Amino acid sequence: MTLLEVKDLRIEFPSRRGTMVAVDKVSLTVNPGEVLGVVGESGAGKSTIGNAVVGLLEPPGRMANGEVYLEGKRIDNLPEHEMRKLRGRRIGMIFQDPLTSLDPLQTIEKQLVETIDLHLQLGEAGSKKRAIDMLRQVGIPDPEMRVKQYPHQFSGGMRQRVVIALALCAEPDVIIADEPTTALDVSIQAQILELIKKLCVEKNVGMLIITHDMGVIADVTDRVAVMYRGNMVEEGPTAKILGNPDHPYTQSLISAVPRPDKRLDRFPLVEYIEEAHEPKKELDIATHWLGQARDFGDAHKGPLIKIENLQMRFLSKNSIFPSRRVYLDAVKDVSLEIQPGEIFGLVGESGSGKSTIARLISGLYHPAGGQISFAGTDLVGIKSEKQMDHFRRQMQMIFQDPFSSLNPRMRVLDIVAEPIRFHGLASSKQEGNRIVRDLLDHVGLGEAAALKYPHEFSGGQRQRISIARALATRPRFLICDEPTSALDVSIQAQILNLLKDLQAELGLTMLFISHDLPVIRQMCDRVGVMRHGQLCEVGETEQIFNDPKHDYTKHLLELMPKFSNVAVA
Amino acid sequence: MANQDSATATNAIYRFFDGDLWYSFSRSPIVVLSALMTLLIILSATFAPWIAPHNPFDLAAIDIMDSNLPPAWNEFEGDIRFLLGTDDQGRDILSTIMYGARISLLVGFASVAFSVVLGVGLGLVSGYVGGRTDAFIMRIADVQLSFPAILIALLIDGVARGIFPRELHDELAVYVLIFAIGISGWVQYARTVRGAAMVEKNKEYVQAARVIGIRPVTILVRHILPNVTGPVLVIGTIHLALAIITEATLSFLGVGVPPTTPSLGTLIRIGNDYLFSGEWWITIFPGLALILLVLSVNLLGDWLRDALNPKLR
Amino acid sequence: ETFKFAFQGDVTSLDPYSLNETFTLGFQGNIYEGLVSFDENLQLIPALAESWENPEPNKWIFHLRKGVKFHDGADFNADDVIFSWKRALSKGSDLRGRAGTISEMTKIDDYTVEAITPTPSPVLMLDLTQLYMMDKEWSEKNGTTEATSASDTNSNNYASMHTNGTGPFVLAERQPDVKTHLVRFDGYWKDIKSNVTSVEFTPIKQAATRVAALVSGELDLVFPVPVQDWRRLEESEGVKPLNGPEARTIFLGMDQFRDELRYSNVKGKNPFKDIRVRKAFAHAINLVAIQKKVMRGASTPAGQLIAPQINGFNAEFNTPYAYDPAQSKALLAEAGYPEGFEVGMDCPNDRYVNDEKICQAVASMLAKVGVKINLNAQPKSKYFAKVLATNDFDTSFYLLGWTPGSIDAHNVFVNLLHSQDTEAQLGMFNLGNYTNARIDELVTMVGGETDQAKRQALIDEGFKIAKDEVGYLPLHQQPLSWGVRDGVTVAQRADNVLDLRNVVMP
Amino acid sequence: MFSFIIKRLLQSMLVMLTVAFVAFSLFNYVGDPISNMVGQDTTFAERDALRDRLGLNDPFVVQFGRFVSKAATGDFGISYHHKQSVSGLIAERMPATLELSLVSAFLSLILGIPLGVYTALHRDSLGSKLVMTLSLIGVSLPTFLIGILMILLFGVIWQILPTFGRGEVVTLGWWNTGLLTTSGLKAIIMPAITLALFQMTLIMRLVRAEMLEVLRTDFIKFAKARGLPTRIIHFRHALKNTLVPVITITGLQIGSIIAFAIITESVFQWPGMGLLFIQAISEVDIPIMAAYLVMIALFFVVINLTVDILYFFVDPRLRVDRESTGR
Ligand SMILES: Nc1ncnc2c1ncn2[C@@H]1O[C@H](COP(=O)(O)OP(=O)(O)OP(=O)(O)O)[C@@H](O)[C@H]1O
Ligand SMILES: Nc1ncnc2c1ncn2[C@@H]1O[C@H](COP(=O)(O)OP(=O)(O)OP(=O)(O)O)[C@@H](O)[C@H]1O
Ligand SMILES: [Mg+2]
Ligand SMILES: [Mg+2]
Repeated sequence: MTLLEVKDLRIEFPSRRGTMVAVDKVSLTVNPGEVLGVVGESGAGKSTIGNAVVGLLEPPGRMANGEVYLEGKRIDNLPEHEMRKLRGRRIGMIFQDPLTSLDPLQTIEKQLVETIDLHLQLGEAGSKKRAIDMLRQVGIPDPEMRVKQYPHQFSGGMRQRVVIALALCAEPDVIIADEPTTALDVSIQAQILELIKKLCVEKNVGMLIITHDMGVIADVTDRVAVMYRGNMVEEGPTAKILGNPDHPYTQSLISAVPRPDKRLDRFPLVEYIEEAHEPKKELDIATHWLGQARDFGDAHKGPLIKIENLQMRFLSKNSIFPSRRVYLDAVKDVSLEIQPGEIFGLVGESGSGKSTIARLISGLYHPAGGQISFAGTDLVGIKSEKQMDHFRRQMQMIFQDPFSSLNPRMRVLDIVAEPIRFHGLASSKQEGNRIVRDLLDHVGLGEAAALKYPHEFSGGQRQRISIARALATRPRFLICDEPTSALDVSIQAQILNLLKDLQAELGLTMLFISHDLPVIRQMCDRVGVMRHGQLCEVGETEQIFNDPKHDYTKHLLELMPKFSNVAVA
Repeated sequence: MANQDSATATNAIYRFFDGDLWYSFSRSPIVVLSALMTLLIILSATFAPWIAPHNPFDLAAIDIMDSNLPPAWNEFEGDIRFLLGTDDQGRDILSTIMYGARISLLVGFASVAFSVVLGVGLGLVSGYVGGRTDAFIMRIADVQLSFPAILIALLIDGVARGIFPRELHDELAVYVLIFAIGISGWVQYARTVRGAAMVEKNKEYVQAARVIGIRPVTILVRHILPNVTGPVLVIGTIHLALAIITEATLSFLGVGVPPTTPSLGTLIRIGNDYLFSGEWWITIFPGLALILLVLSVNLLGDWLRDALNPKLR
Repeated sequence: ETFKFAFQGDVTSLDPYSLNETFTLGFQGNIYEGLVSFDENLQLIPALAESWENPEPNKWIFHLRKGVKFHDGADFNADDVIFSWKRALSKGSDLRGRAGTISEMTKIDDYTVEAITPTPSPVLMLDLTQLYMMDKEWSEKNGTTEATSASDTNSNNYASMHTNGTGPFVLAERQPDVKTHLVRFDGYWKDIKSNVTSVEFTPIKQAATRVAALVSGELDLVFPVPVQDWRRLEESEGVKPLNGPEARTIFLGMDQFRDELRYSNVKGKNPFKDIRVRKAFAHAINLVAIQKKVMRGASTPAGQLIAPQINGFNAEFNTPYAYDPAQSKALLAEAGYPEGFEVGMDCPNDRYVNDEKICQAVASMLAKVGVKINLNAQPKSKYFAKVLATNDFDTSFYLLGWTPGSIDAHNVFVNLLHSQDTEAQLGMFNLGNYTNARIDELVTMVGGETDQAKRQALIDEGFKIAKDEVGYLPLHQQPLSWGVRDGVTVAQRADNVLDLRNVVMP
Repeated sequence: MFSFIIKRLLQSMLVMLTVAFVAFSLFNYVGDPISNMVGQDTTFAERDALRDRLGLNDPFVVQFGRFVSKAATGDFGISYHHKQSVSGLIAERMPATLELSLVSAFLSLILGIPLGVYTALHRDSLGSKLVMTLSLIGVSLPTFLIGILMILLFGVIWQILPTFGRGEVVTLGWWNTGLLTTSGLKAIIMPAITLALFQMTLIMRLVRAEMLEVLRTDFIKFAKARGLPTRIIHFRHALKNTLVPVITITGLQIGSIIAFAIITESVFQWPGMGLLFIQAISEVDIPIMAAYLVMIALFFVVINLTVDILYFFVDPRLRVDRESTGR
């Protein structure tokens, strides 16, 4: 008997300007012990399907058609209190946005214990034990200490693991995992995938996994469904879909996967374009707005960014007496240089301090020690906002979490236009708005996106809004914290190519943080590998990939999911 | 040029009526009703001199012999000239409500606006900047809190009387009231907004704005402010009633409008003296007017709060 | 029998010399007693002095009652009288004015004292009614030989919270502003008709609450009751209003000394200096309308500054000025104000019965003859701060009420009719400084004349002048307004004093 | 945390000094105490002598200095009106007011919070619309009117509750309480409800507004996905996330009811500090007003300190970790 079955699903988001059909005519089945992968275009409706199955569609979304069955029993029309009994216990759900899925005011322990105790009735002590155990299973170091902390004290990847632990802790029969490993480094990712596989085999759990990572698909799934614009275009055994896809969209998708084994000039683009859609116009940077007025008023020679002995620590246990306070050293003694026009890659363990370095450079955190200089000027010493402004304009950041970095009360138009207006980069309001629409178009959102609010977008779409906003200042230096983790490979290719073009034509400098090693290989000139707050290895990209020195680097490269193997096979 | 201006103007009007706010407004009958009610009260107050049946503020026109008449439908003493009856000085209740609402609305709205602007401003700065600035502003708030509106009004009135020439006192009375009520209310907003701003400033969208280089002031106004409007609207709309009533109390203490030009609140206060003696209409009708006003403003506030939040639409 | 009553405020202090105020002294009168006192009709009766004589105009001899005991059991004697008189003259005392009528006091024997007055004093006995006798030994023992005062910084004065009088009631418990509990004194020297054994007094500030407490049966007597609530009390089961004229006259005064009014649009001259304007005002005010509508028929329209209960009253002058707006307009036109003028008016709003409402009614009446009043109604503390000498009599037109504390017209002459004289402290409540040289002369004459007939003639002459010149605009005597439970008999004295000796419970 | 509190306490000294200072400058405007302290017959010379003895003719600085130096030793002088020590008077009145305000604060919280949650959860139900509307009627009528109407109804017409005062009071050490006697409990009902009405409406509306926002957040959705019972979701997760503004306002409101329950206290003749204070204003009793305001300042300082500390307990993101804050 099938474990989970979705029949002829149609989901609509009605609004006064018309009804948007997010999902149409989708049918899926998941059998016990089986992993079904869902891939597809960003915004195709993958998350929406997951939400619909557990009955938690965001209003005003509604199921216009279709049925959902769990072990043959129809569940989509169950009343709320019946449905509630299924959630968590029978169907475990991991939402796409781990950073906002945790209650900010409760410790991790509380949230785990209440779930475990509710479903498994283990009692206070038993639940606590299991909570710690779960955290260890998802690879959180030092879980006894960490369990007492609050979500904001965790790094992006760690929060994602907590969410996974929460979804798995009550031993559900079906797990729906929406991009569960986007923020994880390959070694943790491998560990999680291992855990999932084990659950499927040992406990006969069925799993629906939504991901953009073809490596993950190749690694864990039995069958794959491919989605495009709300429809399911193809479904079949993993080997068949990856090796010999029928649908042209799938074919182009597969061919766009970045290669881990060799560096190419540009990312291969997806050729499949629906007939109704106009062909993407190529962007000529030299004449485009993005390419104009790039005069930053200094003729600095030498490294653009120079970091020396950078240190950052967080208070993890407060006390009246300074001597009894416990600190967590997030960044320990890091030094690095980034040359103008260079793309510097930063990879490493989740929670190793990558985002913290990004925030330190952008001035969001004040370092506990060390120096950061930008074009020869020491940023740490700058006290006045005015002086800082000068550098801020030249420096931009794409945040790791696309969900919380957009002001929920502003329209996309205003979000993206803000830097343009603020820095006076457009001569008139009209022109500003035109530029915004153009930018939105280039990140693949279409001009219509301008009038919507962030919550109306899918994860990948929000990430693209963030990218458009970062580009809107025409920065000289761009910090990208997992810029494409939520994007499907075709959009990813399009955006990364745009960034590469900007680098090539205008000498855009970048700090590129990612867990996706193939992307790092394609994008970066040099790479730094981080672990436990320290930089353990720095070198030319090709040298790192071909001849890693440090053990940890070797370990990472080994664990890199090998999609190409399958594809080639 | 002018042409273009009018074009953008019509454009703006078009955009407003096409906008989400108008859409959600026009779809809720209750909200439309309360908007109409508020409008009706504001209009009848504004145009009172033209539409009220009597002029109760003209001392020569009122006659003490007409005092305490019950509403017109009372078969024994009702007088058709005075639809809702008269008060203890012979003023027509209906007209006094309309005239009195002018003062009450002015004082109510202006003083709430004043404390909202001051409180929200200081609260935002305090919560966002933190440290010494926060400590300083909040300690001023502590000082402020220790003085009830009554004392502040007495102080301000006294100072105003000291500074301004005698002739201006009567004209200034209303402004003194607005200032006094406004200044004694700001702390509530300041402290609430500060709390919210402290939470909000750590969110990533604010950090994103900081990275863009947006000035703190702009961040406060454009990013944090819209996200803390919820509690402000709640307190603000409720404070409207409070301000109108406080005005009545203060007028009694001799600061504010003279008794010959009673406001809505003052009329209720006057009528309060006559509750035992059976002249209920002096209190009940202005009371109802006040309830209606407060009710509709609060319903509007509720709606606006939800409408301003894109997620709740 | 327990008798429960409420008044709008509390006894300020239990120290009998700390405040010369009607209610405070009236309440203390149930615990303490003077040498003489008033009966229920305000007639002078002997109290701690059995009898007295006046051998010379300046000399009085008092024969004290024997066998009178203080509440602590001590005997009352001549030493206590002299001690009390001295204490009333001490620094913190507010009764120095009354005690000061006597310049010297000597003990003749244990039960006889002699008092010397600086001038012949027709009002001495009246002043003595509320100069209560304290026990010398008790006061010395408790260190309260001087009157309680707020400027006394060392600590609480014992006498403000404890009592030891000779009166029919003994203090049992006191919580200022909350409750004061009295019980009957067994050793009281006189038979009184009251059957009350225990008294609970509560101050209740809000009129509505006070009335509600009476109607709900929680209290036996409350005062004052708002005049408009009389009907309610009449209609309610088991309670009734009790009313009568008070000895207080409410009147309007006008600034007649400044060359230009402070609050007016008339510049360069003072319209109130013109008798035609004052007359016009007098004829514009409809006293009957105020009586009927504002006071609900409870007041008595007045034509002069003293009430019938006051020594020196002459009904002849008590006819109000006629209400005649036409004449009023004519007079204004004649005086050069055909269009009227504007003037600011000061009015208390928590001092007299319906004070603010009266002012509003007056303003509206004056508006009908063209005079625009800018009304400034304030609580008494601000009002008095503004209009009294401390602030340079800062008013142009005002409402004031006056009860002569001694129940004698002389008091009115001194305070209201004499022209302002800061040196001699005369006319200090003549806020508008109405001045007439003859009246100034009369004031001294009335003060020294002991022949009642001659004295009355002098008083009459003074009031006639004031009336003819329209020095003041008297409005009415305000009513006494009490509410009692059915079956409770009390005597409502015209000075608004509740004497518990006269209370009989059913 | 400790040093934070110490710092705040030091700051509060300044606050109280400022309050005293402002209070002193204010007294010139509230009226003249003398005319309330003497009978009408008192001559002007005597009035002036009294003013002199009270030090009211001294320059402002001298008066202020005298007040501060005495206050530092706990001596707030003698009330002009009551002729008793001010500190004693205030201490005597404190229990009545504290009991009244705590009972009404309790009432408003116990009603306001669940009603706020209810109206947020059932946004469009008839019941919640009714609650929302009725509660507004409570705030749009002046307190004095509500008080009188209640007295009329429960005291005069039905005669089930006392119309004034505190009823029977039991003394426990230096505290006197009305909460232990039947008459005391009956007496507190009406004033407490009158006072609580406004607070309740405010709290209810605040909770509702914040709840509506929180209920749409992702972590609530995730909590639902974990199958948590509605009660836990609403009260443990959602409600707690609404608390920051609610705590703020509740703190301020409790402060102001303690301090200025003036109107309720005078309508019900509740022998508390509000009554004392309003009387002090009308009698221009400067020593009481000065001491009182300084004490109120202390109250607010303490309340606001508590609120700020509560913030830290409620929201871990607000905890002081200076090390990690940005510029
Ligand atoms: N609350 C909403 N209101 C309106 N439209 C919405 C809402 N939520 C999602 N959508 C739309 O529904 C479509 C499908 O969204 P969904 O989140 O399912 O995409 P997805 O396949 O998960 O994409 P991604 O890989 O980027 O996460 C998107 O085009 C999005 O714009
Ligand atoms: N505000 C904070 N308070 C306390 N600890 C924090 C805070 N922010 C981050 N940390 C800790 O600092 C360490 C580094 O976090 P950081 O976010 O830089 O990791 P990361 O390398 O970006 O990881 P990921 O790839 O998972 O996003 C983590 O252990 C995290 O728990
Ligand atoms: Mg998605
Ligand atoms: Mg990170």
